[in-house]
Amino acid sequence: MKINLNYMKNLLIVLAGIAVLALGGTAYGQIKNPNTLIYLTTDDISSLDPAYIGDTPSTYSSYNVYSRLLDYNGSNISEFVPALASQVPSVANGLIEELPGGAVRYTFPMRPGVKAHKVGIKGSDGKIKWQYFDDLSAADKAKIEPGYGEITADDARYSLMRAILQGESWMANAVTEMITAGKYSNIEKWAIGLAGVEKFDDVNEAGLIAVHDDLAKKIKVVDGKLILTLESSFPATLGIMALPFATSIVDREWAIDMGAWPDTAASWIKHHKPKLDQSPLFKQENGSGPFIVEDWNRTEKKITFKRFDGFFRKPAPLERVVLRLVPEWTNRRLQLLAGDADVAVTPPEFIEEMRKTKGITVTDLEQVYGRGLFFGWPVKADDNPAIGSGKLDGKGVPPDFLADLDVRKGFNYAQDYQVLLEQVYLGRTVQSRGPTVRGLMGYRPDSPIYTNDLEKAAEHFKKAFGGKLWEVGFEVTGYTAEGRSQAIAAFGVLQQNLARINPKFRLKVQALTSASMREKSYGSSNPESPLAYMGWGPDYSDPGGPLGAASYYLSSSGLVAGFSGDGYRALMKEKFDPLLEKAWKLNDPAQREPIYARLQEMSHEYATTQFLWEEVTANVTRDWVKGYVHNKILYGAWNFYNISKEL
Amino acid sequence: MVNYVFRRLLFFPVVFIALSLMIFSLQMLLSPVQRISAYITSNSELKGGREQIEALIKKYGLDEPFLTQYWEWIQNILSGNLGWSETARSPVSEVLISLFPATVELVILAFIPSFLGAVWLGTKAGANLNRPKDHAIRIFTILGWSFPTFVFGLIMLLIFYGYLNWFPPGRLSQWAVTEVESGNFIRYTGANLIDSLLNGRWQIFLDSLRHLIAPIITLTYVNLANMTRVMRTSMLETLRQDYIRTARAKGLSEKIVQNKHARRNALLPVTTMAGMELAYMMGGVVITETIFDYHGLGQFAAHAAANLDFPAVLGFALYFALVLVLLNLVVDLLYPLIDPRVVLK
Amino acid sequence: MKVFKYLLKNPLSSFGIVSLLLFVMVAALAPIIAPPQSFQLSPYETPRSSFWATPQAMSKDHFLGTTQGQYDIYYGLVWGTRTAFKVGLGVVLVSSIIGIIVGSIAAFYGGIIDEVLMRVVDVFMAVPFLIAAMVLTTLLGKGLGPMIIALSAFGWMSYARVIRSEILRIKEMEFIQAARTYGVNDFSLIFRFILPNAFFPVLVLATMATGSMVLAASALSFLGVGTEEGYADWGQFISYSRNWIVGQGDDPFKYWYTLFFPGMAIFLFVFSWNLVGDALRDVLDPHTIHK
Amino acid sequence: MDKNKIVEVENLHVSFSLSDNVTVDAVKGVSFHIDQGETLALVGESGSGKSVTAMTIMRLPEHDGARINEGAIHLRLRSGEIVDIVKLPISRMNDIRGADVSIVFQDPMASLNPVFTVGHQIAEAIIIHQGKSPKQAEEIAFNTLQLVRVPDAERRMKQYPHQLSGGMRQRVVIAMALSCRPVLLIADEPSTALDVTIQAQILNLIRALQKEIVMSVLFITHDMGVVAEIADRVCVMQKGRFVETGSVYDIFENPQHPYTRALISAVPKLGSMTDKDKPEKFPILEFEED
Amino acid sequence: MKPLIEVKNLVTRFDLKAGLFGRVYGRVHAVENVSFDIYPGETLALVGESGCGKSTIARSIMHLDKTSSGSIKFNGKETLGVSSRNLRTFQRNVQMVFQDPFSSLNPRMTVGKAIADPMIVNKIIPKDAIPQRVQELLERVDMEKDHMNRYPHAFSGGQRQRICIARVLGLDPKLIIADEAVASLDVTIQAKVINLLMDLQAELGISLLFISHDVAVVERIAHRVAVMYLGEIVEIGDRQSIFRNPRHSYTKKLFGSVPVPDPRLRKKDSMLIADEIPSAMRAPNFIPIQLPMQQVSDTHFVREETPV
Repeated sequence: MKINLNYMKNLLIVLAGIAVLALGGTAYGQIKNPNTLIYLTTDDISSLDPAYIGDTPSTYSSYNVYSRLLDYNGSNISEFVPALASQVPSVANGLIEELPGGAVRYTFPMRPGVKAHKVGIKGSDGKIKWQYFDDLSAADKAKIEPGYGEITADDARYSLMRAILQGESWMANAVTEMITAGKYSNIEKWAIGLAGVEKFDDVNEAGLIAVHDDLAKKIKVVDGKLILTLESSFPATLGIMALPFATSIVDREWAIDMGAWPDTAASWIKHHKPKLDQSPLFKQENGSGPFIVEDWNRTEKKITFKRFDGFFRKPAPLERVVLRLVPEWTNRRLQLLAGDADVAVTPPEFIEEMRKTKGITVTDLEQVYGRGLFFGWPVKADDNPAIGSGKLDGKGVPPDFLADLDVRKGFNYAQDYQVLLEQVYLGRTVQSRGPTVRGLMGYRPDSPIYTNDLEKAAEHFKKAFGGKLWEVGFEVTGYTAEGRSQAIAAFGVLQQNLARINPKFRLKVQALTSASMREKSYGSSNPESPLAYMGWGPDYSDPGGPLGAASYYLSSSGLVAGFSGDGYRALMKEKFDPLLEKAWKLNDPAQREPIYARLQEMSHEYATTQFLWEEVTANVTRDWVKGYVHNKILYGAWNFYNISKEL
Repeated sequence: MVNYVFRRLLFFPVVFIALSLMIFSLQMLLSPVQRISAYITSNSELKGGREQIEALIKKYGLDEPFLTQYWEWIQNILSGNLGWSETARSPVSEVLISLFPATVELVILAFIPSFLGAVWLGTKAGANLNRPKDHAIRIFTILGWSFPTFVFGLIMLLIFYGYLNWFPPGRLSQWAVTEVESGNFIRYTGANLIDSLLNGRWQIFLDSLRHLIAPIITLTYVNLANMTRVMRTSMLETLRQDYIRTARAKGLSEKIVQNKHARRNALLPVTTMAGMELAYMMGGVVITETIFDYHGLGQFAAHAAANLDFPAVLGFALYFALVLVLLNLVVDLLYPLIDPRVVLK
Repeated sequence: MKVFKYLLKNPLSSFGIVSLLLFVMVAALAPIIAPPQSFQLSPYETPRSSFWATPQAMSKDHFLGTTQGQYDIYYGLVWGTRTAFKVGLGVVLVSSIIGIIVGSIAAFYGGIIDEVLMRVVDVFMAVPFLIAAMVLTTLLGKGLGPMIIALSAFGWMSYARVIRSEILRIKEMEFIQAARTYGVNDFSLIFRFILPNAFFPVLVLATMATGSMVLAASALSFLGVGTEEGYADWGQFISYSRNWIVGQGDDPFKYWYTLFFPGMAIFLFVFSWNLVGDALRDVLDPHTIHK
Repeated sequence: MDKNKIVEVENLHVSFSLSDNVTVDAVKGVSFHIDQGETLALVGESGSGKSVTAMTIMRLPEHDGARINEGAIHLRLRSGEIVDIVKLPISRMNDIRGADVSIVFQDPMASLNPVFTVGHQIAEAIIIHQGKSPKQAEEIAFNTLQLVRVPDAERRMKQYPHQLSGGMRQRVVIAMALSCRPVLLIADEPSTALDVTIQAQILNLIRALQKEIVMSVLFITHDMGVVAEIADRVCVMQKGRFVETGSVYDIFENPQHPYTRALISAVPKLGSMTDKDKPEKFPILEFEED
Repeated sequence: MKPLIEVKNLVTRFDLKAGLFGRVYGRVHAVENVSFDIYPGETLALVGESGCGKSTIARSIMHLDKTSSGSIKFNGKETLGVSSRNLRTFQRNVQMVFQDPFSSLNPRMTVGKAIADPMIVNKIIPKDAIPQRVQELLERVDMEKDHMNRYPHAFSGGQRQRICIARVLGLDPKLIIADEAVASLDVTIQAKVINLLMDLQAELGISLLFISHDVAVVERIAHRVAVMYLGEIVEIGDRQSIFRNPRHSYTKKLFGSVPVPDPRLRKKDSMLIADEIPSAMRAPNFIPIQLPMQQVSDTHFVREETPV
C-alpha cells in the first residue's frame, strides 16, 4: 500500500470547488421561492387526524387541509362566516331554535358541490380508486362515484360522531361536552351515565350501542342539512364548530375505506382511543381545505402543503407551504435574513431585535390568555422538597402555607409587574387582570389589580400566621417548566423583592422537565407544587362553559382546580361555582357580563393566583409575506389560504 | 475468517439484551406519572387531575412490576420496527433507516479530510518533534479541540451563510427539495449526493454539496485533534524503532523513511482510533447537525433523549452498537492488510 | 518532580500550567473579587440587576457586560471557575474511581470476570456519550450534581480500559512476580504494586478529560439539559450567547461580549488542560498511545 | 590517506544533548583506521561509546540528536574517491549509506520493518543505489539471499520478517547490508541477541563473506570470545575513549591497560575449569573507573 | 544427605487459545517430564538455549506458572496443589532472582522499602528491627546503606541485581533460583555478581538453581549441570563429567558453538549451514514421545536419541 498523498493538488481542488460552490449563492433581498411559503417552526405536528389533535401546532395541518362548517370571521372571536355550511345559524335566520323544555336545535344547510382532495372513481373491476381531484381530466370527473369525495351533511355528521366516539383528544371531548350541553365531558362518562355503572370497563355491549344511539339522536341529517339537538343551551356551540380540531369534516366514504370507524353502532369501541398511529387518518388526509398534504416527513419534521385547485372557494395564491422544524434560533434567523425562509418562530427576547431589522416585519399577536404563578394548597406534606422542613420554622413552610390569604396577597404585592412588562416584554403587553383577558366577556380595564407595593406586602406578611411568619421567615420552592426565561424572570423579581421585604423570606426556583412538572402539579387533592408558573387559555370566546377562561381558573372542576389542591377547590366551590353556574344558564350577554366581571374582581380579592401578564406572541416574517389575519382564539395558527408573497 | 466475522457478530445479541435492560432501568428511574408524559400531547388532557393520570397509567400498564413491564416493552420492540418513537411519531426502525443516509453522507465526507489531515499533520509533527512546526500543529489541533463545537459551528454558520451567503444550512435548497420530492427524481439511496449523480442532476449535486461544506469544515476541525495526536505519538514511537535506523542506513531519503517506513507502521494505532472516531461520528454528530439544521441521526437522537423517548434511544443505541461492532470488524479486517503480523483467528 | 520541571520548561505546557494556576486563584478568590449580594440564595446564582431581555454592553456596574436576562457576565465567569473545576475534576474523579475499580478487577482476576466486565464496558460504550448523558441528566433533572453523575456514568470506560491494559502489562513485570514469590496478597499487590505504576497513564487521560468534560458539560447546556438557569456556569453563559452571535443590522459585533468572555474562559481552561495533558503524555509515557 | 586504508577516523568527538543545557560527550577524541579486507573489533562495555563511534561513520546518530563536534572521517568509496564524511551534507550521505558502507544492527527482531516483505526491503537499497528496475532489484536481492545461505530463498523473499526465526532475520539484515557490495561493513553486535549455536553460524558467515566479497569489517562487540573468533585488530574502548589498540594476539596475550586486563580476566573461558573439583570465583582485577 | 528439593516428572504446558469461547488451537510443551534434585549447599545449573523451557522450570517451582503434572517436593513435602496459605514456609525458603534488573524492582518503591517488604509481609522479624536488617543486607551485597532511600532508577543494572539479591536474602532462603540473573550484565559486573552469589553460598549454605544460556559461566559456578533442549533435560550430571565427556549430540553442539576467548584457538571449520531452533509449539492432540535416560556414570545421565 502506498500512502503518498498529493496534498497541494488536493488543496487546490478543494479551493476551486469551494469557489464554484460559493458562486451558487443567490443575491440578497429578492423574493426567493416566489410561490412557496417557508415557515420555520419549533413545534411539531402530532397527527393529521383532526379528531385526534388537541394542540395548536397540529392545527397548522387540520386548519388548512380540512374545512369546517363555519369559520371565524377574520379576527373576530365571536362572529362567524359560512364555510361548508351555506349559512351561519342564528336565532334571527331561524337556524337556531329553542325547543320546548329548554332544548336548542342548530341547523346547518350545506354548501353544494364541495369536493375533497381525493375523490373515489369506480374502476372497471367495480372497486373504488381514490385519486387526486386536481389530477383528473374532465372525463374522469364525470366518473366520480356519488358521495365519494363529495362533502355532504352526512360527512359532517359522520365526522362529528367519529370525533366524539374516538374520544382521544380533549378537543374532541369538547364537542362531546357541547353536544350534551355540558352534561358529559367525554364519551366514556356518557356511557357510564347511561348504563349506570361505576367504570367504563363495566359498560356492556348494549350500553355501548345505547350511547351511540343516544349520540345519533343528537346529530342528524335531514333533507341534506345537518341538525344538532342540544338538551339545553350551550352558548359556545358555534365557537366550537369553527375550531380547527374535531369539528373538521372528513369524507365519510374515504375514511371508512381507509379503515376508520365504519359508522355502525356496535363497532365504535374498536376505534375508541386508538394509539396515535392506529388512527387511519394519522398520516393521510382527505379534507376539502385549500391545501393538500403533499409530504409529511415526520423524521425530518417537515410538512409540505400543496395548493388544492378544486377548493370550493377560489384557489389559494400560494402554490406550496413548507413547515420545517428548526430548533436552533440562530439558524432560523439567518435563513429568514437570507430570504430562504419567509416566517420564523422567534423567541420573545428577539422580537425587538427583529423589529429593527431591515426586510423583516414583526406583528404582535395578542393572545387570549394570561400567565401567572399558580398557588396550590394544601400541598403534599411528606417528603416534599418544595416546602423544605414542612413546618413554619424558617427552613420551610407548612403544607397549607398558601391557604392563608395574607400570604397570597403578600406574594402578589411583592411582585413587580411593571418591571416584567417593561423589561421582559418591552412594553408589548399588559398586566393580566385575572382569568378574563382583553376581548373576553367580563373584562373591564378598570378592575382592581395588584401593584408592586413592598410595604403592603410586608403588612400582609406580618399578619400571616399570627405574625410568626414574619419572625421566622420561610423557604419555599417555585416550579416552572424548562426553557421559560420569562418565568425565571418573574420568579427572580419576586425572589429579590421577598428578600428585600424580609431577608428571611427565601424563594427558590426550579425549572423542571415537562414530565416532572406534571408530576409536581397533578395531584388533585394535594399536589407537590405550592407555586408554579403556568398559563391557560380558553378555547372559545365565551368565558363560561367547560373550556371558558373563567371556568378554567375559577371553577372547582376547572383545569386549574385540577392541580391546585383541595383547599383551592374548596374555595372555588364555596365562592365561585355558584356565580359561574348562574352565568352559564343565562342566555343574555347583558346579564352575564356583570357576573363575569364580578368573578374577575373576586379572583383579585381572594388572590387566587398571581396573574402576571397577558400573553403576547409575534409573527416574524419577511416584508413580502402578506395577508395574515390574527384571530386570538386560534392562538396564532396560520390560515395559509389568505397568504401571498409580494413585495 | 468467516468464522471470525461470525463470532464478532455473535456478540450483538448480548449487547442487545444488556442495552435494553440498561435503558429500561433508566426509564424506571422515573415515576409512572413522569413516564405517562410520553403519551400525552397536551396538558389539557389532564383536566381530570390525578384521576385521569391514574387511568392513563393503568391504560399503559405503567404500574406493573419491573419484569412484566420490561417484558411488555421488549416484546413491543422485538415485534418489529424496534418499537414506536413518540418524538418522531414513527416506528424507530423507519426513523433510523430514513435518517441514516443523511448522517452517513455527512460523516463520511467529514471523516475523510479529518483522517487524511490527521495523518498528514501527525506525520509532520512527529517528524519535527519540539520544533516550531510541531508546536504549530499541536496548537492548531488542540485549538480545535478546546472550543465548544457549537460556538465554532455557529461562527461557521454566521460567516459562510450569514455574511458570505455561500453555504446555506439544511440539506438542500427549497427548489431542489421540490425537485427531489417530485416523481421524476428517483431516490436510490437517500443520500443526495449519490442520488443526484445517479439521476444525472448536476445542479442538485452541487446544491447538496454546498449545504454540506460548512458542517464538514466544523466536524473536520473538531475531529482533527485526537487523531493527529495519536498519529504524532505513534510517529514518535515508530521513528525510535531500529528499523527506521536500518532504513536510513540503507541510504533512503528522510522523506521516504518518514512517509513510507515510519508512517506505514505509525498508521496502526491510528487505524484503530480512526475506526472508533468514525463510529462515534456515526453515533451522532449531535451538535453539528442541530446547528446546521441538518436532519440526521444525531439531531434525532438528541431530541429523543431530551424527550425521554426510550424506544428511540434504545433503537439508536442498538444502531450505534452495530456500527461499533461493524467498524471494529472492518478495522480488524483491515489490520492484516496494514500489518502482516496480525492474523485473524 | 522531573515531570513538573519538564512541564515548566516546555513553552506550551508552562503556558497551560500558569493559566490553570490563574484559574485556581480566581476560583479561590471568588468571594472577594465578585462578592455575592444579600438577596442571593446561593453565590452560584448569578445576580441580575434588572430583567431586560437584551444583553447590555460593558459598563461600570457590569464591566464584562450582561447576558440576555441581565446575568452579570463577570460574576458568572468568576464563580463559574469554581463550577468548571467542580465539573471537570468531579467527573474525572468519579469516573476514574469507577474505571480503576472495574479495570483492576477485570485485569487482575481475568477469565470470566474479565470477560463479563469488559462486556459491560462494551455495553456502556455502545451508547453514544452525549446522548447517554442527555438521557441521564434529563432523568435526574438540571443541576451540577446530575450533570456530574451523568457524565461520570458514561465516562468511566476509558479509564477501565487503560487501567486494565496497564495492569496486564505491569502484572507480567518481574517485580510483580517477585512480590508474588514472597507472598504478597492480591489486594496488596493491586494497591501497593500495580496501581501506583499505572498512575501516569491514568493521569494523562484524566488531565485531558478534565478539559473535555467541561466542554461536554457546555454541550449539555447547549442542548438544554445543563445547569439551572442563571447558575454560574460557563457552559450556561456561553449557551446564552449562542443566539446573540448574529449581531444587529449594521453592527454585526454588537453583542460580541456575550460570546467572547465566556468563550475565552472556557477555551483557555480547556486549552490549558489539553496543553498540560499533551505534554504529560509526551514526557510520561510514549507507549500508551492506543490503549 | 594510505592506499590500504578504507577508512580513517581522526580525533572524533560526538556529543548528545539530553535537554537544553545537559550534554553528554559520548565519544571523546577517537582515532583509528581500518585497512582493506581487515576486521577491526571495537570492544567495550555498555555505554562505552563504541556503537556511536561506529554509527558516526554513517552519520546515523545525528538523527537521534547527536552532534559531531570535532574530527574527520575519511572514507575511500568504491569509486576510489575519498570523502570526509563529517563534512558531507546528509543528502550526499544517502548515496553512501547502504552503498559504500552498510551496517548490521544487534537486534534482528527490531531492525527489519515488520510491514514490508523481506524481498522488498532488500531490493529497496538496490533500486536507489544502483538504479535498477524493481524486477532486476529483486533478482539481485534473491542472489544476495542465496549468498548469505538462506535456504529456500525464493519463498523467503515473499515472507514478512515475523515469519522468520532470529537467525534467519539476521541473515536477511546481512543480505540487505551486502546487497550493494559495500567496502565497509559495520557489524554492531550482530550476534549478541542470538542463541549461541546460531551466533556461531552468523560469525562464520560474516567471516566467509568477507573473503568472498572483499570488504572490511568494523565489528562491535562486548564479548571477548567473539573478538577472539573474528578480529584482526582490536580497539578497546572505555567511556568514550580508546584505552588500548593492538592486534588481537597482543590484546589477549599481552594486555597493557588495566581495564583491558580486567576485562579479559572477567571473561569465563570454557574448559578452564575442567580440572577443578569445585566451582571457583572469578579472579577480579580492579581498574580505574574515571 | 536428603535432597532439598525434588522435582519429579514435571510437565508444564501452555494452551494457546483463540476466540470468544477460548478454543485451544495449539499447545506449548514448555517443560516435558523433567526430574532433578537439588541438595543443600549445591549449585545446579540449567543450561540451554532460548525457548528450551529452563525459565518455565523456575517459574513452575515458584508457582508462577501452573504446572500440568508432576511433583515438586521441598524437604520431602509436596508443594504442588497445596493452598497458598500452607505454602508460606516454602515461599520463604525458596526465592528467586529474575533476569531483567530493570523490571524486577518496583520503580515506585525505594530500595530500602523493596528490601524490607518481604520481611514485613512474612513478619519474620519485628518491625523496628527492619531498618537495621536492611542496612546489613545492603552492606552484605556491597552496597552502601544510604542507598536505601533512593529509587531503583538511580542504579545501574549490576547494582539492581545486588539489590534483588539483598531482597531475597532478607528471608533467609534455603534455595535461590537465579534465572539468567547475570545475562544482561557487562562481563566485569557479571563476574562480581557471580562471585557474590558464590560467597553467599559458601557463607550461608544456600542451594542455587542457576539458570543460564552461557555455558562458560555455568562451568565456573555449577556443581552439577543439566542441559535442556525442547523442554526436556537431555543430559544431567556433575560438572566435570558433563564438560569432559558430553554425550548427547545437542550438548556437544552447544559446547562446540561457544566462542573461546583465545585467538589462537580460533575455529577454522566454517559451518555455513543455516540451522534453526525448533519450536515447542504443538497441535493440541500431540502426544510427546519419551525416550529413556541412560546412565553414563554414577552421577551422569544422558537421554537416548532417535537415530537420524
